[in-house]
Amino acid sequence: MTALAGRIGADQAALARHLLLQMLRVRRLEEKCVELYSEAKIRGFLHVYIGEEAVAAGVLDNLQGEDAVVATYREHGHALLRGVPAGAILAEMYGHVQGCCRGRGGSMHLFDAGTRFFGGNAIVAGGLPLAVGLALADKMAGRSGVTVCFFGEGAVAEGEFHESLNLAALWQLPVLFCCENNLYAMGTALGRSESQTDIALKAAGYELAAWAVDGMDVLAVHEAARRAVDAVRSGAGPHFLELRTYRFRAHSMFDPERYREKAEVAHWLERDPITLLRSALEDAGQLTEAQWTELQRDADAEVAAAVEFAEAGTPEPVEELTRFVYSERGPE
Amino acid sequence: MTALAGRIGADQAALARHLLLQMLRVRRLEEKCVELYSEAKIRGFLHVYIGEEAVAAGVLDNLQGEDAVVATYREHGHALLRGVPAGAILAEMYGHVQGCCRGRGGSMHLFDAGTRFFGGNAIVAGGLPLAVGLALADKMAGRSGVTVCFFGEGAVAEGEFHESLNLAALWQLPVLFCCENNLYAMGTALGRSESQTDIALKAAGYELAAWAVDGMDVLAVHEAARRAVDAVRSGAGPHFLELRTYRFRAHSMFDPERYREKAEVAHWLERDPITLLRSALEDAGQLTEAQWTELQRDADAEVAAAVEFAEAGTPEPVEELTRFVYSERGPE
Amino acid sequence: MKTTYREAIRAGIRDAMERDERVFLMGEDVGAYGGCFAVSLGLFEEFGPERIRDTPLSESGFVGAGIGAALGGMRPIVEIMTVNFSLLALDQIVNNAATLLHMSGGQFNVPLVIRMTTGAGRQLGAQHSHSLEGWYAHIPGLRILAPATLEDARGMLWTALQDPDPVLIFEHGTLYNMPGEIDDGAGPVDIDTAALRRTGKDVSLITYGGTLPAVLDAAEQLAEEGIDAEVLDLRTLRPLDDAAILASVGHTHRAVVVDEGWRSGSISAEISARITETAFYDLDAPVGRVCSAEVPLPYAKHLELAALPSAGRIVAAAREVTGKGG
Amino acid sequence: MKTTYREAIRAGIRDAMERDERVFLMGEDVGAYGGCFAVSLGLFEEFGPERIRDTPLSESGFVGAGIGAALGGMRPIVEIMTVNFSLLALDQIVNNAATLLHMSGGQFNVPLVIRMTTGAGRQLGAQHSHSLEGWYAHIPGLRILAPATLEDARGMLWTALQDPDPVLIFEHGTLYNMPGEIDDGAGPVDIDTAALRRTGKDVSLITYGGTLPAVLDAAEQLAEEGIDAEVLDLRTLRPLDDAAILASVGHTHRAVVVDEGWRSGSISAEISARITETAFYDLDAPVGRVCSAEVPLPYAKHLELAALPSAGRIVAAAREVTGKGG
Ligand SMILES: Cc1ncc(C[n+]2csc(CCOP(=O)(O)OP(=O)(O)O)c2C)c(N)n1
Ligand SMILES: Cc1ncc(C[n+]2csc(CCOP(=O)(O)OP(=O)(O)O)c2C)c(N)n1
Ligand SMILES: [Mg+2]
Ligand SMILES: [Mg+2]
Repeated sequence: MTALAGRIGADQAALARHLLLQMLRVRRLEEKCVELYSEAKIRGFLHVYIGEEAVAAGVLDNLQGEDAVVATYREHGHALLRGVPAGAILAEMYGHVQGCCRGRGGSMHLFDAGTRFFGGNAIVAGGLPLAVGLALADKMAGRSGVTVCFFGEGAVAEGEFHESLNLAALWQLPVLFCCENNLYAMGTALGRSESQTDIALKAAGYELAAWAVDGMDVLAVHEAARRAVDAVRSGAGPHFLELRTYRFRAHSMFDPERYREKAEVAHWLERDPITLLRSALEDAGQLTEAQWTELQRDADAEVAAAVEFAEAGTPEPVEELTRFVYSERGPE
Repeated sequence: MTALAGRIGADQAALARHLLLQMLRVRRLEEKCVELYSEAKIRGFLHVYIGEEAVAAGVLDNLQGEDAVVATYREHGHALLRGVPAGAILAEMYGHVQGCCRGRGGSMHLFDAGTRFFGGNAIVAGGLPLAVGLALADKMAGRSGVTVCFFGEGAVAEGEFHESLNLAALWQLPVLFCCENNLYAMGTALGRSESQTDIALKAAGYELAAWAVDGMDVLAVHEAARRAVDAVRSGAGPHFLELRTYRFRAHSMFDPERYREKAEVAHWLERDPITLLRSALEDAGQLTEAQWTELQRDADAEVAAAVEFAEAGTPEPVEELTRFVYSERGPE
Repeated sequence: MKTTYREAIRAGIRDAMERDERVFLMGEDVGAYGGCFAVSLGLFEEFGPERIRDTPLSESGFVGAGIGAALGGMRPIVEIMTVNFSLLALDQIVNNAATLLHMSGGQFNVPLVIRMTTGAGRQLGAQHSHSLEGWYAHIPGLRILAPATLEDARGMLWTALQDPDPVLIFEHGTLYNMPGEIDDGAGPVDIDTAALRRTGKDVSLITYGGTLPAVLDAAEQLAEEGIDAEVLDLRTLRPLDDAAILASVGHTHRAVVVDEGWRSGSISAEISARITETAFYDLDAPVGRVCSAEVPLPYAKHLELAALPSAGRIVAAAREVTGKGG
Repeated sequence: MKTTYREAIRAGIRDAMERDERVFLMGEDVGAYGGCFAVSLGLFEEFGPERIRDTPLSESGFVGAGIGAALGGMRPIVEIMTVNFSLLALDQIVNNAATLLHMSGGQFNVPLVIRMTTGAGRQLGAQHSHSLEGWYAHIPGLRILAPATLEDARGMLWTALQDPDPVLIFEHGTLYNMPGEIDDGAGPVDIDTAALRRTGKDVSLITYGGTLPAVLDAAEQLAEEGIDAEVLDLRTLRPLDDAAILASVGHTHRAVVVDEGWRSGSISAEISARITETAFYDLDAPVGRVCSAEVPLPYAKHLELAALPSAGRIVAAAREVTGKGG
């Protein structure tokens, strides 16, 4: 029995099952993406989130509509859990006009104004300054929104990480930095890219509250994120979460994974956040076989419908190529 | 009697007088620069080092010929104490071909291959990556040189600071970072630009040895730098010194100094590194009136000769404008 | 009313701050110091540190924050001290500000204005003397402005702030002290068209920003020689006002383009290419160009002057394309 | 011997590493990962982690470190994964690499080679599809190379490493898989001249790098229509080989310049302007340009294809300047 199981009381069971479903939705969608990539339905670069689902699920569940999210090129799961329909996400990767960005963004550039989902940024660390600015706007306008910014531990070495944390802390902005520490930036292990491998400690050096959390334990992530989001919203300044996780798949569809041992991957697979939570719920008597089947069915059904939606999509007329370089002005 | 005086034993007196002279040489040169600027002999941007002399004097005295120095636009003193002749420095600011860069660099861009003085960089923090690379070259070539990199505390907020410290620490490079913390970046006080105002602490976060030193006490600087340079040279990896100092003059010749109180300047003037050391030496009975007069005479004479040299200089023929864009290749 | 280019910009900023509370100014030393070139002098006292916001030295960070703030509904004016330092923020400008609208399929526009000083002529050496506005004009998604007059210095900002997309305004460092008269009620100006600063029939001198004074000088000298030059101030470098360029060249049949960028790949090349593409058979001579010498700008005054476009070189180029004078 | 563009570059790197122990390769994932586009695959095992040096994600830092290492006597090859990320290192490239020699009055040259992938065509979207080599060619102090053939992919590197000044090599992402035969003894090639890839008398098609294949295709199609096109591969974008350009246009009297940059301010503009300036009276038609549409590159395949130069568009442009065919 895992440490998790012990913590799942009856009052937490509903939340836990909800989070289990969220993770499953992401997992199934990502598995489908990989399949569709092999079928050449999806092109370009594709980075999946399999193994890391507890992070997005645990964090995003704490947000409200007024909040904003900034993510990276590994953001399908974040988009989905923020509320972007799976169909719009897949259609985007098909390059169809029904996609959430009309097919102009693709896998790495999902955006959605309705849910304040600000991408989908394919420049490592490029999203951090944006998040700082979004938070600045909230603060200056006197709104209580929280901006959550996801990025990998590889981004920590970039200058923009440094400049952004400093600005956020200096100006006490309502932003929550979520570092998805999956130990590798493409093929570069953390210890080969950071002189200081304790990311939370590093972040704390900017004088903001920073905690490291087990990113495979969705309840732990949820709890930490809840506290952090509440604190940020209440004006306590920026917070930082280092979420210790692992990607089970290759960096992208082009990665032969020469840089890590199979044994290491196997070790982490034992900490699959979905399996962990499922077993814990079962051990705690809070997940029946029927419930589990239903969760799976829901997730599968959603993905199947999304594929159908994407398949039925259409390309944007090529005459529209030069739209959206500048804003279109309506009739005055 | 100052804390300094107590530390000046007979064995240290010669060193102390030597450092006093070094500081005086810089002070006199800088005062002359200001004068020449008012006379419009020097143009462009001019940043003087008056008040901060103990830093360059204390650090550079520990270097050897094989070592390398990288500085900023406030670098006349560093160039001088590294061994660039005062005449070549002034001629450079006159825009004369006898200048150390043939008049192409000016005040902000002094360079000298002979003394491995690598500038003179007018992009804040732009010199740090260069210093890292120079140190990398030494390390890869198996040489024992140390690269010393000077920069202001304003540079600490820049991404290049972050990237450079990480690289240096990660690769254990023989570089000594010297942060000249004079509390202001132009008009921006440290506390208004850094969420973490303890610079040495911040640097230590990169897992390198970092100490804060009284930058007005040239003996303290000298001692800290000696230890740091020795450690770096012996292979102990990068070191970092935060040198707490103050600039007595405006940021540049265009700065009306709206951002700081006269009282604050007055307070720091009491800690003039030259006065401090002179009094200490006198109190310790190690500096006679005659000796002091001689030091001043030497410094004045050097500056006077430099002015003469610069005045006698000549502009480079305008036909040579496009030289040095690419290297000139000798006959094969 | 008497004013200077610097004061005109300041007045433009003040107007914008008063008109729209979403507007704020952010950059290094815009506040307590009074602006590195004193453009924002006094505004800190007037509007306070929230809206005249000093930033740490972190160009990429605060430009990116400006983009984010624009996305978040503000109308930021971000000042980068000089174009030279903007290179540190280029990723944010090119990869975010210029692309977000397109990548998001039209969902997220970035109503941001970035102001910066550009140009040489003050003996600041190779790292402080770039003229890169023409280079920036290569990037789709950006609008590039270069005010050369007091009216434009004052009036372009508000129009730029109304633009839903990112606008970069380049202020030439040698213009700040330019004095002159401006109408008391001078206000917003259009930013879509080029402006004829002088009409003429023999040759079109096409320029913008910091080189306009030298071009007007040259036109005077040419007039004395009997060459009647028309002077077109582009004002906006992206998008270019093709119609105005072609209209001028259409009646002069000869053109010299003047800009302070390095010649190879300068905006003058683009203008020359466009004129040739569309008006080839109208041209009586190849389009001339007067640009900066292709060197990192040297400190020494005589070398710097020799590197930059001057009235003398413009006159010579005009003589050459007209085949007259000398 | 059979090879590919990718393998040819790798062979060039290996040659250089073996010939000169001051040479090393540094960049993100060049080592343990095998290179993001597998260019350096196997070299880590062969030369070890010191000389095939993985860096953290910090483009400005490690490019600057490359400059410093070059100043310190090494001969670094710095790989930036793609040109898109080079924007983060632009300050180091423009303000240090390109200027140190000049600012120091000739004392400090920077013998650095920077390699990066450029270009679109792989549905990578707006942040991963720039073609900025023509833009970089604006900067004095840099030399810009764009190998389009296996021989150049293999041979340019060593010559670049012999250059005392900074050289940027742009490898087009769509070329890596290009197969072909290369001479077993293929070695260093000159980097001073453009190369005629096909001779012809009716029109000069001028291009480089990633668009060379489309241009050669177009030339074939044109031949079928009776238009005899000459194809000039520029190879080096700075400095341009003016003599070769003018020689070609001098006998064809018509030219189309093709490059993948956005049209406004592209290197095609510079080439067009130069041709017009020097060969105006030799030209039988205005110089044509085929460039990318002025949009951040979209992900969707059909839109991306529509944005890029293609054999079809090149053929159309050639027909137009020759007034033939169609
Ligand atoms: C500035 C920049 N440099 C390089 C890349 C290429 N790249 C894409 S993802 C990646 C690794 C990033 O690792 P990390 O931040 O840990 O995120 P993860 O992929 O592990 O989620 C790299 C090097 C990029 N996109 N942006
Ligand atoms: C990247 C960059 N941004 C802005 C400037 C303009 N500038 C020149 S000096 C300076 C202040 C730097 O302060 P600090 O690093 O503390 O050095 P100090 O002048 O105090 O010695 C600024 C903002 C610059 N030169 N480079
Ligand atoms: Mg990672
Ligand atoms: Mg300072």
